[in-house]
Amino acid sequence: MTEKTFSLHGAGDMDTQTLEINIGPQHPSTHGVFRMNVVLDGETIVSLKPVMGYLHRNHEQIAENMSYTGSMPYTDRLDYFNSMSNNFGYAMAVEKLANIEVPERAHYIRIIMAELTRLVNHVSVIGFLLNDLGAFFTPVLYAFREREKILDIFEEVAGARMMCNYLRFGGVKYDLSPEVLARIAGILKKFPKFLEEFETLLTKNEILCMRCQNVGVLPAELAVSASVTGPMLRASGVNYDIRKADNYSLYERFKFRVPLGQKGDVYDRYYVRILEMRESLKILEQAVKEIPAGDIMSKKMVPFLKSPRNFKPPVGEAYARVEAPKGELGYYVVSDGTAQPWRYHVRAPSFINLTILEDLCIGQKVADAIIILGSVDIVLGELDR
Amino acid sequence: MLSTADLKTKIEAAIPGTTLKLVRESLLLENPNDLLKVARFLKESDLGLDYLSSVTGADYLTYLESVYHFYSMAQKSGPVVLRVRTDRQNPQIPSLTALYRGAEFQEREAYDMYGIVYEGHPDLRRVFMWEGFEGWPMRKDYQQEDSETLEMADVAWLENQGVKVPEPIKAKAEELEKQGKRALAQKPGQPEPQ
Amino acid sequence: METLDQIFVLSKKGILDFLGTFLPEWVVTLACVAITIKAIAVLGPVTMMYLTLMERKVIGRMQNRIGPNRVGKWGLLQPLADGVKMLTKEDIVPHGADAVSHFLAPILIVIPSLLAFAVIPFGRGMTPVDLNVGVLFFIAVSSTTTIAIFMASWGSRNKFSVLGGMRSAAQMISYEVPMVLSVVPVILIAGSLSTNDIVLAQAGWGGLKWFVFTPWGFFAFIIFFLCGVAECNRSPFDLPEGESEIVAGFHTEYSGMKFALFYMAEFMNSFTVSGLAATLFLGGWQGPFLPSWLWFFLKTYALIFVMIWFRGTLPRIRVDQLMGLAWKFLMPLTLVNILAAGLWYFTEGAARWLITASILAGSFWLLTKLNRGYTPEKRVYLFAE
Amino acid sequence: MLPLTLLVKAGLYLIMAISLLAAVASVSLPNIFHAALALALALLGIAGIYLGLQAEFVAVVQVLIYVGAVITLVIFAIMLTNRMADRSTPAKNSLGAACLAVAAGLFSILVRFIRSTPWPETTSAPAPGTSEIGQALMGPYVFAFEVISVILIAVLIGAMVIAKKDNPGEDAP
Amino acid sequence: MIFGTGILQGLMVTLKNFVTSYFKAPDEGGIFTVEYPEKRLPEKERFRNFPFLLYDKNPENLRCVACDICAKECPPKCIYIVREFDKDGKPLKRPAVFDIDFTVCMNCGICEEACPFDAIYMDHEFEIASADRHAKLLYHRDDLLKSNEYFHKIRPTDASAIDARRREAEEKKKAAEAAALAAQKAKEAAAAQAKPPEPPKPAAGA
Repeated sequence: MTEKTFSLHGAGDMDTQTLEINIGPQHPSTHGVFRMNVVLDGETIVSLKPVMGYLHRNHEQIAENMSYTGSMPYTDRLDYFNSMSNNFGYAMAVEKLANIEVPERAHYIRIIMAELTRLVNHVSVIGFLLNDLGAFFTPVLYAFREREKILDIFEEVAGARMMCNYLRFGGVKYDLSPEVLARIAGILKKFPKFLEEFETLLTKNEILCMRCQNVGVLPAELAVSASVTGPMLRASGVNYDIRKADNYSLYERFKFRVPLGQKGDVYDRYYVRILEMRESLKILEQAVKEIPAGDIMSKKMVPFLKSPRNFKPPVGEAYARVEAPKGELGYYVVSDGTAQPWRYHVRAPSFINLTILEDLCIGQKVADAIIILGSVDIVLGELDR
Repeated sequence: MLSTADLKTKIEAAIPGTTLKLVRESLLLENPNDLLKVARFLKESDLGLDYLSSVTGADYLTYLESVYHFYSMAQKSGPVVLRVRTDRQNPQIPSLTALYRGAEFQEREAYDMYGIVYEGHPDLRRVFMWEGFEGWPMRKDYQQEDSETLEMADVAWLENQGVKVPEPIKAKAEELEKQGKRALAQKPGQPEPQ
Repeated sequence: METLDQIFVLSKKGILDFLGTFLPEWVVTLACVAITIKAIAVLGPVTMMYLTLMERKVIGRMQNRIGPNRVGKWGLLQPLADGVKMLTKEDIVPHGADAVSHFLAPILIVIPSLLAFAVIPFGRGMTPVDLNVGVLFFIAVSSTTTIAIFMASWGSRNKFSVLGGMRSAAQMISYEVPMVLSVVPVILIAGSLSTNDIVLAQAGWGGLKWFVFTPWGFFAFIIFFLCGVAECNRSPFDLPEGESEIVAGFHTEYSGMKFALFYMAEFMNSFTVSGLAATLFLGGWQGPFLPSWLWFFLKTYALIFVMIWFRGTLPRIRVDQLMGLAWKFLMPLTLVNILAAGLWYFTEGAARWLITASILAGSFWLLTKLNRGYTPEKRVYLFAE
Repeated sequence: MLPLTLLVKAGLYLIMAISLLAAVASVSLPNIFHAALALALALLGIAGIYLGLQAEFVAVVQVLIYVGAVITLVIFAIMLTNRMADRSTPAKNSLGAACLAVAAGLFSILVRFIRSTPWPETTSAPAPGTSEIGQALMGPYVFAFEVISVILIAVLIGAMVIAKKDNPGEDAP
Repeated sequence: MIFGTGILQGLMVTLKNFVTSYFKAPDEGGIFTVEYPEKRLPEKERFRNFPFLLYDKNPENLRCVACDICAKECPPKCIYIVREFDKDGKPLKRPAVFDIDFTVCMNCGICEEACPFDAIYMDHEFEIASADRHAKLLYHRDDLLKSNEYFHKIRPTDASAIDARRREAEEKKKAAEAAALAAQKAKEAAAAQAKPPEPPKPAAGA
């Protein structure tokens, strides 16, 4: 800011001190241990430096000393909100590496599970965004009421609510029994009614609109050049959804649309997530209706279920990516023929979407920085790896 | 989508003097210095690779490598994989942050984990490890410090914090100091490092 | 019915007569004052305790959960448990804190909220102190809390509390002006500042001729209630202690009984503001059948339910929007309201309703048009295939 | 009833003593924040004195105006330019003796005036209530009332002009 | 749209939930929380918590043969097995020491998958909190042992499927042994006819 002093015959500019505060690791709304070193002038933010690494477990080093299946449970702990899509990405990377064929029913089950996690993630993100805005826990608890039903399905299918460890290279561990499919269909029938109630509570709420509109605007070119992906990118109007771009697994069989915002502010990111939930419901209905019978594990990989250590993919490298609810989740696996990967790298959407956090927050108020961070939707397990 | 072979010829035609090598359907750039030129060409040419999905460091014992995955959001076209190699002593690779803002954090992570210095990076600092951390954790020859046995530096630090360090531990620290060895943790299954 | 209505007044007179038999005259008058003070000293903290329970139960039910029900039958002993916990909690004073103001702040914040009880008419003939400047006394007393909040935020030597202190000062000052001005029409029509006379002025139609049923009364009630919510730092305006932004604002560094005092002050403030709002606009203890004090408590607890309801639903407003709302929206609306009340005073019959209603509706519409920035924008979302 | 009036008088003297002490403290306290608080206490003491004389309206207005607004703005100023409040500014300055002399002189003049003016012994009519004050403001003193309001508007606008930052683009709150 | 209506609609939603929470079923807006210690949600069969060792009938003949596959496969390496040797040093097919450190185990279920002898399965028991972090949560062989009936109780379908498979394998093995025995006798009978005076070969190893 140009320091032009406005002197009323010597009164001089009223210079107030800038205040440097740490919205630090222990802070009610940083979604985990994440610090922002913020310099304030009054209430407006002058500079904001994110500080990360508090939850760094060196997941990639662990994977390099582990068998391929051994690091599958560790991928659950990357973005602990949607463990199924983390497994999905890792399984696809190793299947591409060892070119393993996955039977159709397994593809359908994987897509059903991935879309269910998308519902869980988007609902919780909106709940927590409202929590940062100050609504005292009510939206979060409405969101968690729906999340509980879906987590019960995961528990019934995979054995654990959040740490599912359900996918294996070449298919899935257990099959979906007809009752489970019926229960999923039941949830899909009730979800739209819940979304209506959620929207009447929030979308036209004047305070939410006041707080979220034109705050943290992300222009489209900056989004593309900062390799931002996921709902945050689509809220800025860039039409890029990896389910449509790569057509991985069997996504081209399902008819669904990709919602795009226009302004790319916090309100658009909030509303694009609600529209995406509606599209996921469409995919789920089609998938649950058309799921074919058949086995759930490719013949080649069944023996390796019993002894994961002697699964040795051929030498080579593979990079597979999945449209995780937070953005593009990519796995880069290099194998040197032994039972342990030579190099294992996770392209974490939360980590890369944060690059432009400072650009979004400069000039905004402290309260806006918190909700911008909430709308970017980061999870520290994936960010720090 | 062009196959990697004719992509190689296309780039070499467009930018004279760069030599590319085909490595398992990815392009290895011989000389790291003209990475910026190639990347600019990839971005502005009709290929339209405007989206740098991921930058990954890797350690292949004799050299360090930085792997770039380019995609095109406009044409929704598949990955173009570019690799650049540097030696392990002082790894130098030009930074792509000027062209692709998204590379900023990923290059910092590669620097933090492998020690690859990216020239031209706005603020190349460690992103996960704390400032005072020495060594590059993801390198294959990285030896982890054993947290149980204290070294002389730790004993000294504890003392001036007013902590009374028990005798046996201090003796072990001095003995380690005399032998000039670092207290290293054994990797599971590996013999005691000499 | 009469005795039930006057049960408290008669019991007090009974005690005084009994004391009068063997005590000198001047001691009896002192005793009379002492009894009233004791009544308030018991009423204040007990309402605070059971308001905390009511809030947790009501918000719990709004979020489809039960709320505290472990301590006592329906959680009735929960406030006692909280009280004991607060007393036994260690009282930490930060190292660099300014001992004097850190210690005095909680005391100075409770005194005004207790003083405010003196002016509120709990029932027919049950106004503790019938000052003829009652309403003005209430406003003067509630304006002194700003200094206590300054002392709290300045004394605890913590950046977040300084921010909280600044915000609360700005909020208190800008919400006091519309609050005072929204009371002016009531005084203008009732003709006196004393709270008891105001309640008597609403005595028509068998105790149902409340001011809120007049157009200017309705607008004044809404504005007074909103400013009251802002004065006690409650939900949509709880910026001074915005948990998600500045940790806990000015009472970040307080723990144990000092924190409980802040908590008590907030709840007693909300009781007195609701009480005064009920007195000024909902006809205080006027009401057809039930005894007068029961009417007063019903109306006050209804208004407190609305405050809790706000807390359960609405997100928080940002600082500059808070200021904008006060100065650019509520302030002009109150001025127009005074004009409308004046016209109401001098006109008769249908013309009276027509003129005032049209002026107020017109000004409301005009003000929303002027404050274009705060009204929600229409948003269009594209769907890509 | 004698003890009651005695009690009230004792209370009044106590309030006067406290406000006097607070006034002295507000001048001599090193920490400027404490000085402001002492000033608030002194003004509250004056409101107490008004109450003692049954002038409720004036007491309440005193609390509302001075303690509610003036002291808050003084503290606001201290908070904003917080460099001042950090260092406890040295209360002592070299002109101690001269100030004492001037103060003593003023005090003696005041005492002489107090003693010479014929105070009415007992005030027959009770202190004027709110309605009388209202009538007076709108009746004979309406001109003074209007002039004051014009001055206040001028002061308000002046303050905003000075406080406005140099970037007119941003709509300052 | 008048300025305040969005907020009013939101308030109506919470009020509706406040009212319905008194008389509606958990699904349509009633109380969906369960008061845990007294009332509990029905347990899902495939729910997996910490592993346990299986034994048939009495704790002596447990199925684990100390083959150490699960210890190698376990990602966080929380299983420690030492084989048992009888008096004269011959290794037995039984673990003398079988420790699982519950503070390290992340109940991922890979040991259950990898075990070729159906000896280790994931339990449903999750109320095992204890004050002492180190000793108490390091479970030794005897604390881990649970009977097959318990396994049937917590995971009926899996348990019966596994038992069926084991019984089949049992019959197949017995049939195979019977066949081998028969083949053995037939070969001896044939050999006996061909060279009657030759003494019978020593019996093949068991």
